[in-house]
Amino acid sequence: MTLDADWAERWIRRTADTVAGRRDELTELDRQIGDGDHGENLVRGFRAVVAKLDARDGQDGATEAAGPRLVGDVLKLTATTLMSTVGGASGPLYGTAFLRAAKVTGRESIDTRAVVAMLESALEGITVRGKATPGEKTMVDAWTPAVDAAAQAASEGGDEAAVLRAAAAAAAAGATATIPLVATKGRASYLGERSAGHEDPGARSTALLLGAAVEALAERSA
Amino acid sequence: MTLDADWAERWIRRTADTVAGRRDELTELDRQIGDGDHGENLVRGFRAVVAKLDARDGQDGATEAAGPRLVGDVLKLTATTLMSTVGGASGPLYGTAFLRAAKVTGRESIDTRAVVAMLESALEGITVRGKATPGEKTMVDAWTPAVDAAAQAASEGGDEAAVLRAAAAAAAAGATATIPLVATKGRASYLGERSAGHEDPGARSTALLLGAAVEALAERSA
Amino acid sequence: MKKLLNDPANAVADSLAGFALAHADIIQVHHDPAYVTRVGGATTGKVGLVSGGGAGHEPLHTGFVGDGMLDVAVPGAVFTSPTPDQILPALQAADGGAGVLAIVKNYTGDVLNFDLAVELAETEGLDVATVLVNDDVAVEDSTYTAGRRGVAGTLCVEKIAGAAAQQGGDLADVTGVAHRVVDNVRSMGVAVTACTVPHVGAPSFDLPGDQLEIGIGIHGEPGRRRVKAVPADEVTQMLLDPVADDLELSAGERVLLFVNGMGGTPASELYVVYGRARRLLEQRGVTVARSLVGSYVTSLEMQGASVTVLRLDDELAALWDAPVHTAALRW
Amino acid sequence: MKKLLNDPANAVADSLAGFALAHADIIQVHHDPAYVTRVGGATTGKVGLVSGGGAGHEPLHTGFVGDGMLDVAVPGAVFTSPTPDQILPALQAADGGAGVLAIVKNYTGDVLNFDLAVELAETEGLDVATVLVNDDVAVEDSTYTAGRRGVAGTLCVEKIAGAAAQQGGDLADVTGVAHRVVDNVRSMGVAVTACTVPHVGAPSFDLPGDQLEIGIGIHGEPGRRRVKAVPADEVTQMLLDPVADDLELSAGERVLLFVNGMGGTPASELYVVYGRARRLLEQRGVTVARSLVGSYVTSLEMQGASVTVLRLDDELAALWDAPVHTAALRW
Ligand SMILES: Nc1ncnc2c1ncn2[C@@H]1O[C@H](COP(=O)(O)OP(=O)(O)O)[C@@H](O)[C@H]1O
Ligand SMILES: Nc1ncnc2c1ncn2[C@@H]1O[C@H](COP(=O)(O)OP(=O)(O)O)[C@@H](O)[C@H]1O
Ligand SMILES: [Mg+2]
Ligand SMILES: [Mg+2]
Ligand SMILES: [Mg+2]
Ligand SMILES: [Mg+2]
Repeated sequence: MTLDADWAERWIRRTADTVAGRRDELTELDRQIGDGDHGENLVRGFRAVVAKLDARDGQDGATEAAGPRLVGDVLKLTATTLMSTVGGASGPLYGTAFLRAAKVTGRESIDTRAVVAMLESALEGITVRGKATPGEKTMVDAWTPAVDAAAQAASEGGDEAAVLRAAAAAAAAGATATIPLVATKGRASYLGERSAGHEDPGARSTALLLGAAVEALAERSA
Repeated sequence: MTLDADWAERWIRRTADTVAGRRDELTELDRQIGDGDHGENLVRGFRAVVAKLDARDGQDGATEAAGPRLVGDVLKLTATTLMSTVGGASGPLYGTAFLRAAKVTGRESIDTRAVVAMLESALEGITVRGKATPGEKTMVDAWTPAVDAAAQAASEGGDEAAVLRAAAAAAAAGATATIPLVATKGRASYLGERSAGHEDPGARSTALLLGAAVEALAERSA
Repeated sequence: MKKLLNDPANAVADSLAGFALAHADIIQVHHDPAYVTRVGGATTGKVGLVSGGGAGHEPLHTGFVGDGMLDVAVPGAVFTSPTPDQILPALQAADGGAGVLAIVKNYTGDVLNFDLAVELAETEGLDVATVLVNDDVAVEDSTYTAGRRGVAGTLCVEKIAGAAAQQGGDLADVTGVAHRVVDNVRSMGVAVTACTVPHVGAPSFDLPGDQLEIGIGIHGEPGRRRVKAVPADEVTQMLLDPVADDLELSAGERVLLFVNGMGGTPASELYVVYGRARRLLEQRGVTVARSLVGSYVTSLEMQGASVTVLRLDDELAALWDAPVHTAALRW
Repeated sequence: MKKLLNDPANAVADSLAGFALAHADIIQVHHDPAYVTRVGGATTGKVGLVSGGGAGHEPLHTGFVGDGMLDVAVPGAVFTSPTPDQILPALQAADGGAGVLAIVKNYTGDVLNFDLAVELAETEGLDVATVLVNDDVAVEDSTYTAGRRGVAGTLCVEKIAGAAAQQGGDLADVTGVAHRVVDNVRSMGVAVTACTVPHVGAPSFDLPGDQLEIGIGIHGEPGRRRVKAVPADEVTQMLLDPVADDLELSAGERVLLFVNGMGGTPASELYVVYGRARRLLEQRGVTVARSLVGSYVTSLEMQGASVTVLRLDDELAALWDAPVHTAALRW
């Protein structure tokens, strides 16, 4: 159960599958308090990442001798591809999150401490770009508890799996907890009070993303 | 039971009331096979005629000595007002019908023969303008049997009331008989076969118009 | 029915009042009876151009009054032709001493009311010619109908005859050019949704959610047939083929391609239709030398489009290119 | 969902392809990444103007590329801002050596993507200024929101800054004028019906048959509040008053009044709104010195309208009047 580049790749591919499967749900959330494109945006973006991974894997096969693959390489490819294909608010936000995450994971495999650092950096990237603080009904409300829970699990001696599971569970809870909030950032903020009573689409997709990271642990590479 | 100018005026006022009351029905027929304005067109037109009659009656009161009023005067006023306020196909058609009818009724009161001549002239005016023949699913399919029935009733010695009643009944039957027809004149003709199964709005309004002529007989002037 | 209107009975008058204020540099609105003239009125020595018809097709005709196009437009009630007592003063207002051309869409109502008005105008010594526009190929057999309807091709007649008049053609010239446009222009339309006439309050026809109405006119009247909704490329072919066939277009010819929105269609969709129609014409070896894409001849808020093709020669192309300065068409 | 589209995933590409063919005399479309430039590209020595944003607002922005307005427009997916790797080459394509002004509507997505692209462009030595358009007064308190949205007022910024650039202003001048327009333009809109994003297939919000949505943006997002449908005069007042109040218009001032259709609104209704808005301004003693009425900044087929008021001074009025030659705006 090593968190290596293969895991990272499985994570991203799983995320692509998940957002494709949950596209309509994300769309519907965004339709309620946004403009209804969040599902389509992420499907388009992660499909493009998978295409790039496929192309790169093909190349890799041809150039096996190229040396060890780094976790950070997978995340960087994800970052730049999301940035250039998603658009909207979530493109630069997820793009920056993965870019920052890539910076602290330029290794063959990552340990619990690096997992926590990765999540922290991702959140930092999102807040640097989007300037949202917790409670504004954005993806930050899923990432923040995820980072806290991961740090807590790591400090309690949990392994990589435990840390990721804690993060994913906290992100899911954080997403649900956005329901009563009144948005003050992003498109949903235009609704004022009427944004309350709906889950934030970006918080939900964050929960899906971190859930996929856990699932990718169990899976074996093909 | 004389068919004098007062009767003619009651006829036109009753028609105005009837088309106002049946507006939605005429509109719906025209919506099915036309453009949905027949009810509104006639309401607008006859309302304008009533306004002119009101204005004239006011004047009449002031100039009682002006001499006897002619049936044809009422019909001519109706003709020119419909022509200038209805628009669409039915405006010039009803306008011309009343104009021709006015030409043969320039008298203080009209007898059965004059009633038949009035209806014949009206039909003639409609066919001269619109060039429709019977069976083309137009108002001609109500006017034609009305004229025939009126002539028949007159030849059988019927009085004015009998002649008008025969005309109105035949017009109503003629209107119903347009239902299975395929239109080849007017807007409904664009529908081709799809025009079958719907009553022609102009035929229906013709039946209402002649029905009002009968009702005006019974009524006393105010 | 929800619309940005006040009393439906005043819909046309309210709209004309706003139109008058917004375009006071180009047009003047005459009320009671209602007609729209160019600012400054008739041009002495120029053939006057008048068109009209039911309201609800805006910008047709009122939006086409101005230099290089119409002198006067006469709007009736919504989808109802104007009356002779509106049309007569409109014809008079257009007369600059060189006669007047009346451009009439071929509907029984329009024809009858214009005929009456033209008769009256002639009695008063006006020289009036009439051209009937009947470009709609959806109405196939005129033996069994009131004849082909006038639809979006009307814009082409008004623009080109307008240019001919502006350039000093006499009444016979201008009428001849107008007839030549009529002879060479064909259209066909599709409705994606019906429209609702304000005073009716219900959609003009019932179109189930998965159906398209092919061969519609511009008065919210139903079309010739219904088809299950298909992609734009297929719909466009259903419109373009009958138009091109009826025109008997052959390889090497040059045309104007006009894709018209019915009032509620996003511009983005019109360009999808345009792209496909153009490829279909090119497949026939026909060159699209001029283009127009936009909602110009509409049916209130109806969603849908029509495809119009005008066969061009050098003269018609030059007249199309001539300057025009109206509220809705300007170059 | 019925639309005149093919595969919804290709809606923007198909539409751009048709747009390219229809307006080959004015614009060129670059595919992969998608952006639209003026024929002939950047003008040496002229400040380049770039704008962009989600598609579905046509003719904004692509229809405003041409002489006197934008040099380059960058359309994203429907209602989704373009990505930095589209915006970067767009900025580069607009550069004629005098720097580039990016006109960005204030939405988180647009701001973030443009910011990224501008950072990259600056790294490559390009001189880029940005102006954020935020004219929508429906978003009242920017402490509790992402700030006011950019809506129809964007057209005013693009037209006037475009004229300033065309007349040879340097980057500071053009940016200054753009900021001045932003400071003096306000808008507010109403939806009569929602719109349907092609890849979503369901209306962007649920609006019961007798309700209006007041204070909508242009992305099919719901507005601030719902009201029972009322006559156009009342609706117009609900839009005009907040706009005029926010601008603190006082008697004697001159303004541009722009009534914009949301895509599916008949022109006739826009003029009803225009007429009322104008009377309301005149009641405040404000002179409507310039007018624009039409569907220019749209939300697909949404029915509804917005009212935009721009406070004018002599310079802004003259820049508004300066010639413009684009697919959608021309004088
Ligand atoms: N300033 C911000 N900071 C963090 N997250 C944000 C911010 N603005 C928006 N988001 C997130 O982005 C999500 C919407 O993404 P998406 O729908 O793809 O983009 P857009 O809002 O441009 O349509 C929101 O649900 C929210 O979680
Ligand atoms: N050529 C014609 N001859 C006789 N009647 C006609 C003719 N064309 C139309 N009509 C009649 O006119 C009626 C429609 O009138 P109306 O709806 O008021 O005008 P429009 O068809 O212009 O909307 C039809 O129902 C038909 O009876
Ligand atoms: Mg969104
Ligand atoms: Mg009718
Ligand atoms: Mg009619
Ligand atoms: Mg979006």
